[in-house]
Amino acid sequence: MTRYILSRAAQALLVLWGAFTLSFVLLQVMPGDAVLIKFQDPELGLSPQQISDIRASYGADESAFVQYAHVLGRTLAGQLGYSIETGVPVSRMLHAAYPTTLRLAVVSFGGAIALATVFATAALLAPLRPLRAGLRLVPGLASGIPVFWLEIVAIQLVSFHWKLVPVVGVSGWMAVLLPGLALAIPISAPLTQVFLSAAERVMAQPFIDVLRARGASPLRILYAHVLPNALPPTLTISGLVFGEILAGAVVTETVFGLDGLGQLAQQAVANQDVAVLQAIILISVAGFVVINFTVDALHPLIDPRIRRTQGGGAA
Amino acid sequence: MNTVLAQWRQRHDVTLPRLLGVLPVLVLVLMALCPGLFTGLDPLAGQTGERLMAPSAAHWFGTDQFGRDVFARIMHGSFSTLSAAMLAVAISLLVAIPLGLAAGLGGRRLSGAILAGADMVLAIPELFLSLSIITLIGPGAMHVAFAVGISQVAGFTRMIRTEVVRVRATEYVEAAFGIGSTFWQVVWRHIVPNSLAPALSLATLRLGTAILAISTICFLGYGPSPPTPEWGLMITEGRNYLATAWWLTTFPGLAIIFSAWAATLLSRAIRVDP
Amino acid sequence: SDATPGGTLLYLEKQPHKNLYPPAGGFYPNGGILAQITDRLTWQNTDTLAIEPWIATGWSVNEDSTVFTFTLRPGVTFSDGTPVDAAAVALNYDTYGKGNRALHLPPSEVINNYERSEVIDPLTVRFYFSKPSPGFLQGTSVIGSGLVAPASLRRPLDEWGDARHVIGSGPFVVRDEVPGKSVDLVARPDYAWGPGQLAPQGPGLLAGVRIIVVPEDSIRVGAFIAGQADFARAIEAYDEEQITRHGDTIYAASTRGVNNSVVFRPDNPLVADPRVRLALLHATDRPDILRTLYSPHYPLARSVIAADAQGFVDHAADLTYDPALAARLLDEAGWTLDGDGWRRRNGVALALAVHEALPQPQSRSMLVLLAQQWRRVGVRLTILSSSPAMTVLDNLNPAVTPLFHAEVGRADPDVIKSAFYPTNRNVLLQKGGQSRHVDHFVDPELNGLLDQVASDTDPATRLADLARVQADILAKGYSIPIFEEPQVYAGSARVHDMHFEAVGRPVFYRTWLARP
Amino acid sequence: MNAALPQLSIRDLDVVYESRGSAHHALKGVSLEVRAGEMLALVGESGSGKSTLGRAILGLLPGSARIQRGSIRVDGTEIVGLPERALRRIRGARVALIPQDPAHSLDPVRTIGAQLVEAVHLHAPRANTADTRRMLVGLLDRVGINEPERRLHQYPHELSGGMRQRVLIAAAIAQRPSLIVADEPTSALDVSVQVQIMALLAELRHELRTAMLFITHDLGLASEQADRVAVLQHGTLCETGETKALFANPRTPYTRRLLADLPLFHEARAPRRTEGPRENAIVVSHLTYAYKGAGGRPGHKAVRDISFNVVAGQTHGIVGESGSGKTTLLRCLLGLITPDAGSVQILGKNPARVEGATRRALRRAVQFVYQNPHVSFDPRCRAADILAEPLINAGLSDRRARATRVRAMLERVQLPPAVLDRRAANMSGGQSQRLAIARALLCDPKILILDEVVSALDVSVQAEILTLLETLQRQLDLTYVFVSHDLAVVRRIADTVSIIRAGEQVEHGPTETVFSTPHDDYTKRLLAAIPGRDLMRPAVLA
Ligand SMILES: Nc1ncnc2c1ncn2[C@@H]1O[C@H](COP(=O)(O)OP(=O)(O)OP(=O)(O)O)[C@@H](O)[C@H]1O
Ligand SMILES: Nc1ncnc2c1ncn2[C@@H]1O[C@H](COP(=O)(O)OP(=O)(O)OP(=O)(O)O)[C@@H](O)[C@H]1O
Ligand SMILES: [Mg+2]
Ligand SMILES: [Mg+2]
Repeated sequence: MTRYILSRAAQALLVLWGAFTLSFVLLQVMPGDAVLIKFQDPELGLSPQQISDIRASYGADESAFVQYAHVLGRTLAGQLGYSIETGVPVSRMLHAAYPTTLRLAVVSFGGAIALATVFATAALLAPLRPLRAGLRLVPGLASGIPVFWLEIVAIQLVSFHWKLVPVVGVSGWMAVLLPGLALAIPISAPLTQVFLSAAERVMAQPFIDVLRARGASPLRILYAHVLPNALPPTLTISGLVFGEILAGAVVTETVFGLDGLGQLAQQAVANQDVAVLQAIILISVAGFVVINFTVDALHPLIDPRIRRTQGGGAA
Repeated sequence: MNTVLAQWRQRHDVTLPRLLGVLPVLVLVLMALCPGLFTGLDPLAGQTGERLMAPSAAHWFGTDQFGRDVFARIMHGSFSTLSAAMLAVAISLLVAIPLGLAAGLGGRRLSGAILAGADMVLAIPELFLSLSIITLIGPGAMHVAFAVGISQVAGFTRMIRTEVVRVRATEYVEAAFGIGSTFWQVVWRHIVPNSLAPALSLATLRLGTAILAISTICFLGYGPSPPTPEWGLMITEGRNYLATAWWLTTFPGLAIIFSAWAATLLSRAIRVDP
Repeated sequence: SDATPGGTLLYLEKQPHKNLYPPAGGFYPNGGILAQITDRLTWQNTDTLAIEPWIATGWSVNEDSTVFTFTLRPGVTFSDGTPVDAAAVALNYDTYGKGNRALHLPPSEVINNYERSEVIDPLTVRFYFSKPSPGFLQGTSVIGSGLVAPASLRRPLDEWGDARHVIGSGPFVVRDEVPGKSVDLVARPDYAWGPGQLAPQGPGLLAGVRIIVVPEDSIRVGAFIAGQADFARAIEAYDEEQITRHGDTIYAASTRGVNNSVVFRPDNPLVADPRVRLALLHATDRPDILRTLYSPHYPLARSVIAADAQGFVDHAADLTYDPALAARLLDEAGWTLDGDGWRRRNGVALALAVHEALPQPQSRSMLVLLAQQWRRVGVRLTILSSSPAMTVLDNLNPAVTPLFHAEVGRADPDVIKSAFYPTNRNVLLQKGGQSRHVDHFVDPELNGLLDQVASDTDPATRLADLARVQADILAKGYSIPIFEEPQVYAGSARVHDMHFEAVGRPVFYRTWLARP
Repeated sequence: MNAALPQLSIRDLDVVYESRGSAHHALKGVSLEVRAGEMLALVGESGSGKSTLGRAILGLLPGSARIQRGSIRVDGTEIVGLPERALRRIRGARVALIPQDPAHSLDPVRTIGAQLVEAVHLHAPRANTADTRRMLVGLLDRVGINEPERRLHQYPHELSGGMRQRVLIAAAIAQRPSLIVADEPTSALDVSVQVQIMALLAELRHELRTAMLFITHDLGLASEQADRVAVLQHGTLCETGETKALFANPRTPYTRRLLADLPLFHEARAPRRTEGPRENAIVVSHLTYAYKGAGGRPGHKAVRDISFNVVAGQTHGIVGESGSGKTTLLRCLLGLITPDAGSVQILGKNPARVEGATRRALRRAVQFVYQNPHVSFDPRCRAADILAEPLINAGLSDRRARATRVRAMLERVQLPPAVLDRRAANMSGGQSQRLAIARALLCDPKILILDEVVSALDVSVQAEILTLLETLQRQLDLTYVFVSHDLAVVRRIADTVSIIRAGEQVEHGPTETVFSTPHDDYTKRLLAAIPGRDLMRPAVLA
């Protein structure tokens, strides 16, 4: 078991390192660098000599390899460097930004689960076959809704027209309520789809018939038997959902003007603020790795069949 | 004649729901290829006297701040969006098919290396990746398609490998070896067709994802340059007028939803169950 | 109604501030904060444009404008308690005049030919210049000359991104900031040295100002109209009607500088010929642009600089819409119409590109309209739109962007030099500026004139120089001025006594909020 | 409970499946009765409507099915037309189901205890859980499960197939239903387990006086267990009667055919003409193979030290229960896996050692036919493509020549040419098994390896395929390795036999010797467990 955990951890580190290097390479081949871009801004009115002095002082004119070694070393030491654009330590920016994104993620994920549950129940138990078939098309439709569009419309209606929730000058959970719920709709779509198809496979199994033959009601079969059986495949897309939430955060925070990691990422891309972008990529990769790790660890708790194979015992 | 048709239908398992599933996509393709069939108005030239007019018989979807017809812009915009989405999926398939086949058919090392690479890329959210690529190669419709395509490669590679491995373990592949086929004969006759068929139908599903990703990137401002009609871009430009001219954002949004949904229907219609 | 003190004003800004090093204050979000937290030596009267006392109670200038002596107001302190004395002021100007290499601090664009400072006594400071610097006195009044505590001046440029590091002597103090998102300002209770035009001299009336960044126009305006904020910057023309309809106020503050214009980069061979540039100028239907996109707050440009700027000369007659003339000029220059309606010379199409300028109001729409108009004379204009980083890089390359959408605000004749001089903003991209992509283009004649504007000591001669610069630029077709750019703000009905400094930055010092 | 009154009484039942305009009449005018304590065996070919009837009784017909007319009374209550809510009160309480496949009939993620408690509480919602569990311990003990307390905490996958079926039986009898529908309750189990389960059912039936509808396709089993037998053909009940009488004197031609095709254990292989001594086609000596465990560690030894020879032109039978290693052994013969120890010689060559063209030639000479032919065909391919492939591999590039050979082969395996245009998925089990044999034969093999090729087929089809195999062997001088768990079939077709248990060969030799004088206990047990072992062909057929 420890060997398993160690090998998984090594794998996770490899993925982290790979993503880090990949992002470094990607950002390195970009034309110009953030230092150049920032100080070439005519508003600052610097001379070329001044700019090259500044670049040298940032180490931006070193060879890519030296820079890579430097950045890697610094990151390993736990320092994320300074944002070139704002001059603020990246760690401070992340510290300021993560609560919003975390809250957004919680609201949207929670909302998505609730939506998916209600919806899947309806789609599986609705009285008429055409109705069920029709309901089953809805997640596909929902996954095609562009988040940004949905949110623009939601702001206009909910906040400006009906004046239900303010979108500026609010903080904490209130600030992420509307964006989180809007984001929940497209996030719930893949969850519902995967859950529904898993549930369908479970419902085709003989034991469901046996349960019905014992007089169990459809609702009871769904919650006591189909749900736990269909959960593992649904869990496996958690990593994907996490990615969707992050991507959704970029769009959502841009649309709502929230000060989260997504907004930070979008601005870092726009300004080629390498240190910030790399920190965010590292965080998201770490999140992805941790989530997949957790899901793997959770699987045996939900599905007893996996327990013994993982325990390393005889088959 | 009738029986020939019936035979063809039976052979290809063509049913009414399947045909209906293809219909929306046909409409879209028609829109993209001959927007003139749907509208006679110029998507680029505005009538200064007809600015920001609400939907009416003359302008079904209203007009924008330059007096351009929104319906015409949506019709003409379909080409940009659809061609970019198809290009994106084509690019990802083009790269992913050889990689996926190599990972599925190759030895432990090769397949391990490809999979590890794919995992690293997969760990980075797709949007981050495509945004980074866009910054690298610069904005523009085809560049967005390229960026979205490349950022989907890892996912496709994994998917194709899974299919290849599944097909490789089937009894019919074993049977094909049993009747004396060589490795490449088996690969070509059985593994490639049987693993790519479901992969392709999943690829159609990804067409919808690509449409969304592309319009998101265009919305964030990295798409084709104005005044090109592009749906995501139209939403960006129209949102400033949201309070006064709702039609500028509503209709392009619906167009995106419709095409993503059409892609879903198409993939359902041509689905090959593994 | 009487002014009621207290209350926090909620101010919606379009962009986050980048760096609060005062010389970088030209960027509106930076200036919007600096205008509240820093004082300057002098104040420029917003009606007369005359220079009035502020931290300096008086000053004298020698004959050839190379020596300036200022007498300081006693008892002024920075918010960290250190006095605003001659030594502190000297340190400020040494830094702004010469820059500080070690700390990456660049010199200010409004201070030319600065040599050194001299502390005469604790309340008297003198500045020496190597060449005549007539613009310096006005330069002491601009946002870029805000006085900050020596403690702040010891920080490297990077750290100026954090508003909390900037210690000024202004009526407000930074209490907190969330990077890229919001800045909280609180009034300084012991403040007593406001500029004369804004008397009385006590502390600010507001308890504080909360600046929230809302980049998205629709949300900023929507939230403002929905009553979620008191004040908002960067209101576009199409929203003005909505706002006034709700009983709120539109403030259009003039920026008095170089007009909102489309300028050429003659280094690019496509626009190297003055005939081509002039043709495009006459192919531009500016009134149509204003009618279609803007409001009466946006006056039609009649020269390179605004009508209320110093030294303005009316060139309206040179800025006519005349497509026939445009066509003729293009024909003469060898760009003939092809069968497909586009102009070509030796098989090369006259296809130009310009980047959308994010800070300019409706830049994209304006350029789209411009493209529509130029299309009628057979010229193709592509509007580029991309990340800020890419935009900066592209705009430094005349081969990529033969055109540039520009505007510079400052209420002094020097502003024209700021815009056009190679080592300043260099909007035409002459050789000798920052760009490494410029091959050959340089206009010594124009540069000479600009130098004179910046160094002529006699105000009358300066204005005459300025007139020659305007004529020169327009005659060579370097620029197509479109409109005089205002800074447009929306204020709710609660907001009273709003002031704006000479180039349209809000000053909340005397502002108060009516009780709801 | 009145013994005189039938527990189940069906009158004129018509069930139709409707799909996309077409209707399939699955049951036509079926009438039958089952009395308390009685077992009625419902027999018939696959697709004859047995399960449909069972489901109708439970009110569990799928949405596409419609009861056109007729009545089903359970314990006097009319089922037809009863609302779902009322049906739910009857299901499990008065009619219980024992399903076919114990492996998939229990929820894999919940404990046995939880599932049994649920089964009880569905009909007694206020029952106390602790009491219920105590009751369940007794019940599990009653159905023959050892350590019942511990079992309650276990998950289904921790139990063997037979134990799972016992749990399902316990769940079925927990409410003391008046009728049990058992749909092929033992067909997924090994014969030795089958005997125990059937014995348990018989006991319970007598003890609880429950009526039982026993659905089976195994006439042998029916003949041993049932009080009465009902024969279903294409949805019509063609014959019902007391078991003994019916088997001794079948009245309808259909029943007669069923009985004629039934492989009977005591009928030995017809003596064959021998042509003097021949060489060995297959020599297996001390063969051992272990599947790799997790992380490459040596895992489970699926085959241990097995040796036997097969003489060319003869059939070697391999008999063993599920999981005993039969398929593994065959995979070694085919060279698909390399044995860990011991050796295999096929036609004088070691299949694991040859490479390239020789290997392909050997592969063609040794053909494999799968238990489930459907999955051995590329789902995209039509029969024509499937049959062309071996010919193309052999270098026969002329289309016309290929077509001729394919047609000839179809005739040989008695398939109509019309099938050429169809995919395997659209063929019946018998047809696709013929197709698989045809494909194998097109490789001109010397040896056919047949893995349970008839076990999924109805008796009649089974008989046809066996006859076909015998004919082909004679005509083409083939050597067979024939794997089956059905001793009667093996006895009919094999010259020599190996009995395998848990990877070890417990006995081998000439079929007749092994079956008439078994030495090993396990062989004896297997032989004793054969259902319908004593069934004789009725006089009318002889
Ligand atoms: N859901 C269904 N929809 C349509 N037809 C069905 C359905 N279920 C069964 N049938 C058809 O009804 C007939 C009877 O099926 P049933 O399952 O009752 O047969 P069976 O005797 O139990 O066969 P087996 O021995 O293979 O289990 C078959 O022809 C089958 O194809
Ligand atoms: N690929 C595999 N990996 C690991 N173990 C396997 C594998 N295939 C089979 N086994 C195990 O090897 C043993 C023998 O399996 P095999 O398939 O040879 O049995 P069999 O006699 O053919 O059974 P059946 O009658 O069910 O087909 C079983 O315990 C099985 O679980
Ligand atoms: Mg059945
Ligand atoms: Mg087997």
